[in-house]
Amino acid sequence: EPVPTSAAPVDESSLVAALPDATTEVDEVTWGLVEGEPRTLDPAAEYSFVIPNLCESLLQLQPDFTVEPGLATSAEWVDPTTFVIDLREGVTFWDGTPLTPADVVFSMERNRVESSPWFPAFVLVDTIEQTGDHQVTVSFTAPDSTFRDALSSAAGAVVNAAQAQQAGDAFGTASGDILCTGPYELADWTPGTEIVTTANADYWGGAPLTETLRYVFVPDGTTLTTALLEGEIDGAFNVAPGSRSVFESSDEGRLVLGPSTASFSFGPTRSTGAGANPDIRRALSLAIDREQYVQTVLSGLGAPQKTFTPPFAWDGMEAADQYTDAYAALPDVEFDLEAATALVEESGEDLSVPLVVAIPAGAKELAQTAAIIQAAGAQLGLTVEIDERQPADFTEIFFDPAARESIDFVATAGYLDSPGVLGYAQQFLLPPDLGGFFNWSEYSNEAVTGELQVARTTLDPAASADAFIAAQEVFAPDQLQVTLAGAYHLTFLNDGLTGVTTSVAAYSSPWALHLGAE
Amino acid sequence: MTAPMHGPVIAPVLELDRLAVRAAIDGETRTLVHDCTIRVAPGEAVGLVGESGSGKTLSARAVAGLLPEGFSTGGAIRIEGEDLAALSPSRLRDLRARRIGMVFQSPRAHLNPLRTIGDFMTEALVSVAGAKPDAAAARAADLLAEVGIPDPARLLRQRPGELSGGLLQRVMIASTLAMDPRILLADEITTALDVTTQEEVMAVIADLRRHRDLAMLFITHDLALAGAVCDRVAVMQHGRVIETLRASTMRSDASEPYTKRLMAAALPEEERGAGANATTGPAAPVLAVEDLRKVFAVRSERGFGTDRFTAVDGVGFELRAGSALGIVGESGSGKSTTARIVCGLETADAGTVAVMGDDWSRPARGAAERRRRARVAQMVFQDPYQSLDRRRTVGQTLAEAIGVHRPGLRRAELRDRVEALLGAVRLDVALAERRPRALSGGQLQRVAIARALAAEPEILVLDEAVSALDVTTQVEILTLLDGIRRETGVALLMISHDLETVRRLCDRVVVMRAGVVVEQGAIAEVLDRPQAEYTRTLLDSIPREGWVPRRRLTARTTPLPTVATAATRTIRQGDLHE
Amino acid sequence: MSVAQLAGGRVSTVLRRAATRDPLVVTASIVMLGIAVMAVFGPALAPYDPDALYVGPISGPPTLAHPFGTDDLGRDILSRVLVGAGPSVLGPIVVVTISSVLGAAIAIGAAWFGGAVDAVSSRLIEVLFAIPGLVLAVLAVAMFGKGLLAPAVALSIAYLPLVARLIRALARQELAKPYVAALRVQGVGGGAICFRHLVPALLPALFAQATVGFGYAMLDLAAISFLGLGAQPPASDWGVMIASGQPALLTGAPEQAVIPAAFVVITVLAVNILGARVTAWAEGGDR
Amino acid sequence: MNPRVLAQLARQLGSLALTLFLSSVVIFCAVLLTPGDPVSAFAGGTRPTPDMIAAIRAEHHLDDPVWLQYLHWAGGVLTGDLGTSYVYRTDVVDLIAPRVGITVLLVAYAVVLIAVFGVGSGIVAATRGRIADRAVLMATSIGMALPTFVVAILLIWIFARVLGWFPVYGAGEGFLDQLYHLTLPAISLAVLYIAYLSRITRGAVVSQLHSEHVETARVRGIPRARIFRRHVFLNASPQILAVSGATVAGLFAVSAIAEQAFGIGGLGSLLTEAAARKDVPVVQVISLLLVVVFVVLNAIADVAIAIIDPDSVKPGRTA
Ligand SMILES: Nc1ncnc2c1ncn2[C@@H]1O[C@H](COP(=O)(O)OP(=O)(O)OP(=O)(O)O)[C@@H](O)[C@H]1O
Ligand SMILES: Nc1ncnc2c1ncn2[C@@H]1O[C@H](COP(=O)(O)OP(=O)(O)OP(=O)(O)O)[C@@H](O)[C@H]1O
Ligand SMILES: [Mg+2]
Ligand SMILES: [Mg+2]
Repeated sequence: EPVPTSAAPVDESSLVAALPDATTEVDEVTWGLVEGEPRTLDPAAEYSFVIPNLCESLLQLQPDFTVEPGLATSAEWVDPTTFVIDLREGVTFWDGTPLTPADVVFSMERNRVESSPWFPAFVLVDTIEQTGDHQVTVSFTAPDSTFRDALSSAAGAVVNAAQAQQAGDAFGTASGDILCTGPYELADWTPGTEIVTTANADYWGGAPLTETLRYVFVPDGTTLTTALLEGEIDGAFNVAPGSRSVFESSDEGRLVLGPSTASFSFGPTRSTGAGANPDIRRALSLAIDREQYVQTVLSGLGAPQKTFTPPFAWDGMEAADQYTDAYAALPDVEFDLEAATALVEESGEDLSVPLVVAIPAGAKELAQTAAIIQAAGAQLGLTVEIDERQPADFTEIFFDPAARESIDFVATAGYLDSPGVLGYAQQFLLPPDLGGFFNWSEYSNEAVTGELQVARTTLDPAASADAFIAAQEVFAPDQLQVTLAGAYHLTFLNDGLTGVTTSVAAYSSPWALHLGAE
Repeated sequence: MTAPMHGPVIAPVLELDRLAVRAAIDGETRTLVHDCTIRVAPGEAVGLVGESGSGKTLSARAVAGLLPEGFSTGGAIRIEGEDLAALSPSRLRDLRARRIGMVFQSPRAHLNPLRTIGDFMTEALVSVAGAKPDAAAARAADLLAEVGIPDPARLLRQRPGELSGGLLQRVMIASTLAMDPRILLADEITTALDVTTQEEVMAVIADLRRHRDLAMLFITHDLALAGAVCDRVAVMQHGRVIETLRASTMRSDASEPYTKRLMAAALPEEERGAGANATTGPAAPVLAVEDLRKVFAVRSERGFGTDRFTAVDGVGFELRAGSALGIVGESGSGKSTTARIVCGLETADAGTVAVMGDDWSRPARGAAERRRRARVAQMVFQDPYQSLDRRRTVGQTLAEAIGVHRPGLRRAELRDRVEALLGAVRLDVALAERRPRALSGGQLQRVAIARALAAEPEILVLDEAVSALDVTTQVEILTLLDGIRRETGVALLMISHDLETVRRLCDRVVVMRAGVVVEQGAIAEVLDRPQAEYTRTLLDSIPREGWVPRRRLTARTTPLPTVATAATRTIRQGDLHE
Repeated sequence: MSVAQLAGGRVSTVLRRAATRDPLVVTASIVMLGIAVMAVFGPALAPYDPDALYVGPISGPPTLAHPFGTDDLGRDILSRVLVGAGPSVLGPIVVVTISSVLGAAIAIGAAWFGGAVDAVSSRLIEVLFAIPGLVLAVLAVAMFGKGLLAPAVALSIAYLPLVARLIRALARQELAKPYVAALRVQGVGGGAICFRHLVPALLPALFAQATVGFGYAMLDLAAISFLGLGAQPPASDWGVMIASGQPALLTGAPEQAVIPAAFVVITVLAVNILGARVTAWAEGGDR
Repeated sequence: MNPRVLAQLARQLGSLALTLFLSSVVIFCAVLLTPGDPVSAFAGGTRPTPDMIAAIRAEHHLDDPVWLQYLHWAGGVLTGDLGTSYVYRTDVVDLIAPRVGITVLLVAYAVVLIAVFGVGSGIVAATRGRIADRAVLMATSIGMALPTFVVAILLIWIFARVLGWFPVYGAGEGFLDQLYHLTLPAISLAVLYIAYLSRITRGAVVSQLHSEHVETARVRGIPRARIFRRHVFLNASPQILAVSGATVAGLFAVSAIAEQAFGIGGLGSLLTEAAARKDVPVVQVISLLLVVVFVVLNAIADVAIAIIDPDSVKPGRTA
């Protein structure tokens, strides 16, 4: 049955990674955070769109996902296990104290604990030492091809050591303070209401044109939409794709589509049950029409994606062409109900046991995704139940095995915050002790493990890419994540404003550095 | 009263000329008052009597403009010759405000509980007559003094909730005087009061009429009272005034059969206690009460904590088999409490209740014991409607009462027994199918008595069992009870505040006041040769032929102020014009 | 009008009389009947599978094929509303049943035994009364997770004091009436007084309170679903439908939220109208 | 002051303290019964190491016996230490304090609307004849069936899509701007209660209009307006006051919905958010706060009633 498509198709080449730099100052810009109020601004604890404007990383991620110098003027491998970082001179924290190698060492050490979300980037690190007035040297137990690019994410963010130690547990929270070097400084945080940041006049890269950048928390997508349409809020990322039509017809501002690494997918949560069976996953994948999915869930603001590693992740990398070719060689995602039904029959699974898909409460796109999975399952004779969990309970899925026991799949929207192809592969495919933190189905393939290890420890981009591609050929058909679609990075911005990073790089780079009036 | 003061040709203060009152209820119009013709001359008091529901209240309310929504009147109402129907609304309101004073049965409900007496007294003076607040307050105090209230200044600051019913009724009366009305409409103003207070209030009214030349339309159930305080008495039945009689000679003048029946019921001819003959032969006491005491915890006047209130204190009496004992006394004297202790509805704090040798001082424990006692003592309550479960038919109620004592009865036997009981209280068997709502007060009380008889008890406790009924029905029930006593030999414990009732039925009487027995003995002894001062007061307060209400409690010491009555003022104005 | 009259084949006359006498109540009864039919036969009446995607266009407007339009996943809103009637009505019924039964039991116990039992249960009720229903429901969700059950149980507890207060007062009033004393004096046992006389006397008021409670429970449960704490998608519960249809208000497809909201409002309205009548009847019966 | 009123005040205070104590126990226990480990909530978003777990347990007295935990908590609340948010890791006071103002303003605004339109329409229904009565009855029937969130989304729809007279997002800055911003939320909050209070007012006024003391005033020729003010409305006010305590307290709870719908960072939205994030200390404190509001408002209403009508606390039979 043909489904009328309401949303116009998007030409991928028209995606905008950044708006032209602003030329005129503005007093104040109000930015909406649909993710809600951050729990903390500590870059080592959580990520939010507030942090990258406050606490810079050693390398600066560009809107097109290339990596440029940041706080470090250079950060290079001097030998296969030694990585030297030369710091920019004359950089000061907001309070005027100069940035020192000690601060960098301190900041990086903070990520070397297992509880840090950036721990995976540091697993191969042996020591981090100050080796000069403006130099820090990191030595490794093995070469790490992902490390340099990772430093452009919050993994490479630098905070003031003395202040952080002094603040202790309260560091980064509304009652504690934070001290960084970024283009904006934290002025005020009223919990529940707003975070106010002001332009850092002494920023090494030149002060931003926006005097005050105020963040407000609007966890409800519809509320955010109205606020943006009314002009009560000047801009926001990740606005609801479902509101595309009203955004596009707004005379208050414009919807900017940017390239992204974001994707919607679902994957198994335990080693038993039908979810752990690749045949079932393949069958579900075959039973979901991706074009229709993009239309329904993303209002056309995205595109089908063949595997969990999104193409934009390697767009700025040296071996980009190799990856692109390999991606092109992957089979297209198909919609084939007959094949799917056959797969389910072959799988030998007990179809009477319902499959449970967990989604976070309040996420409209994921609720729709779950309904689509459910409908697909129904067509295959699979009963799919939806388990919508409050944010706290949903987060637990990722850290507490007990929380995963009653579910088969978890549907998520994920993104990669810095260039690199290994992120998902390592986490989903390797044994847990090698970094496979989300390998809950206990996927284990010697060849894949071997190639991925090689890819990580080979500093030569081309060789590393070869290894990854070899592994990808093996693991892609197993659909450890059934990737449903890649989504564009959506930014809505008031008409008078410009200079914002509008690609997914906004998660890691000071995206408001050039923000101001047109 | 005296003849009109101002010449022979004077318009009546109030004239109801073939007054009809119609009500539009649920779309249909019913005529509730058909033909009420009453004339009240200046200074004259006319009593309005008649059975319940005959339209007395509606007639008075029609005059005051207080008919409910949807009611309309026919005929004419004239006040001092002015036909109310012809007046503009504002003129009408003014006329009513200035010429009529109305006093109701329940003064407590008719006073705003949230405002002080002072507010109430001065409100009309200030807002209608335009008096200055200070002057109004002074006048209010004067008026209160006039109705015999001892400390008017203090009373003005109090609220209705702090005052007794008698005081409130006097306040009501005083307040109506504020505008110098020509006529007082009094609707059963003493029904809720006990006899001594009733006498007080009537004495106040008599004084006022004397001093102010005030006319009065006096609605009451009590024929004796009407006869004693009014000049003429109008008798109403089924919405019609059927005859109007001179009060002094009404017994002989009555011509209508209904009036005669009413007189016979309400004005007993020196008839001695019906139970007097039962005093012969001392039978064994079925019930002996000794030194009974009951203390209630009540929330204290100050608002904090509780006070102890002794409701019954050292009460003792005996009830002999087959005899009838009356307990009389003013309201709150502890009569009901005593009865409730006897029936196990309340626990005595001290003293003993012995029934046929058993100790009943504590309420029965367990269902079996309760049933056993139920076969000995039964009770009939004041409000017949409230004492029946309104959801059950008469038959069901009686069947349940029978079933308690004879669980195994077959249905046919049960029906026979129900019919027998109905017969015993002289009710039609057909009534067994009805629910309480569909019965009259007298019928309901018969059902309650039948229910009590179901257990074939030795003792029947009657707590004000006839007070709520109208006089004719009262007599019927009392006669019925006397008959039952004779037939079944059940002993009656009869509680009442009405000495006449007790005199009709009982052979012995206990007089109570404030929880204490002041006097007891044979009916003839106590009622004809009272020893206690209190008993004497009680007896004197009962309206009867030739009775003149007297002030007993708060005799006025200062002379009454000379008041300008509407009449005298009219004359003075007349003088000026001349 | 009596049942006999109705049975006597004069149903139409009686109905016509009722309709002219009290058209509002008759309308409300018809609405309630309709809702009841939907609640029971909704799944059978639904023209489409309520969970089937793309039976129509995404966020399609009302058409002949889809009188209420289609939602953001191309599902038929009419079918979802029909199927949603069951769970939407079940929740309030659960709340009203639990709160009425428990509340009445506690209240009657308190009134019957008095003293310490009364003091303790009254205090308990006071405490429960002090915690707003919505808060209790949110607490319950925080404790036991989302879904209809936790909030329904929480609301039952939250409404319990309302029932208990009313019934306790009425039970005390009833117990103070002379007919109860008369029954005692007759030797009728406590159980018989309680179940043959007291409980029937309280039933009309309890029923009246239940209708009021039903309306409130419906609103509260829908609100909880709206907050994302109640019934979960894909349940076609009306509250969930309103919540998930809300974004479409902005994109010009108001029917997705407005239609289920209208059903909630109409149901509550009908229940309230009937409730008012039942209450009047219950109070009238006291006289 | 009347000693009875004082006594009422004292009784209120005693019962208030007891209710607060008991409900604090209930609230405390409710959250204890929550399945799942508070530690993981506290460490939410990160993988806690055993050391961290131990530290968290020690810091929050999680290993103490329950009653001791309660005492810690209650003691803290009494001394102004409301605990630490699991999620924000800041003092709960700092989370709550900045939000109280806006919620209070929102509720106050709604209360004004309710008082004006609820009481006003109730009086109109009771006094302005059958047609007015019917109309108000009709309106209030619908009002009583309109849940806050439905009103909210309808208002947003109408004002965001069609009219645009009032903002539909946020709380605004500065008093007037805040009032402007809170207009729609306050309306959505008030509608149901306006209907409810209108019913109560109508009932109370009608019963007073038909009361005997008003008849007395009428026979005495007191002007209508004066009768209404001094005898009808004054006497009806205790009945209206009696429900107002619970009504206003209810508004505080329901404000969660209005706040969520209109994107206002108040107490209610914090409560829902905290419940979703299992932020136990925050949920506890806000619940307790709402109970305090309820109990205090009810006590105030009772005392107000006692002042208007000292006889409502008449000495007499106890129990
Ligand atoms: N508001 C009313 N609506 C309908 N009928 C009424 C109303 N008020 C009185 N009646 C009826 O009008 C008739 C006369 O009533 P009214 O109150 O005048 O009697 P009454 O003589 O004062 O009786 P009682 O001695 O019991 O006071 C009665 O049948 C009564 O039922
Ligand atoms: N349960 C109770 N608690 C407190 N006080 C009570 C209680 N029952 C009765 N009283 C008080 O005890 C006193 C005696 O009451 P009781 O009912 O025995 O008087 P009574 O003589 O029957 O009066 P009435 O003629 O008015 O019926 C009254 O002042 C009454 O207020
Ligand atoms: Mg009368
Ligand atoms: Mg008595």
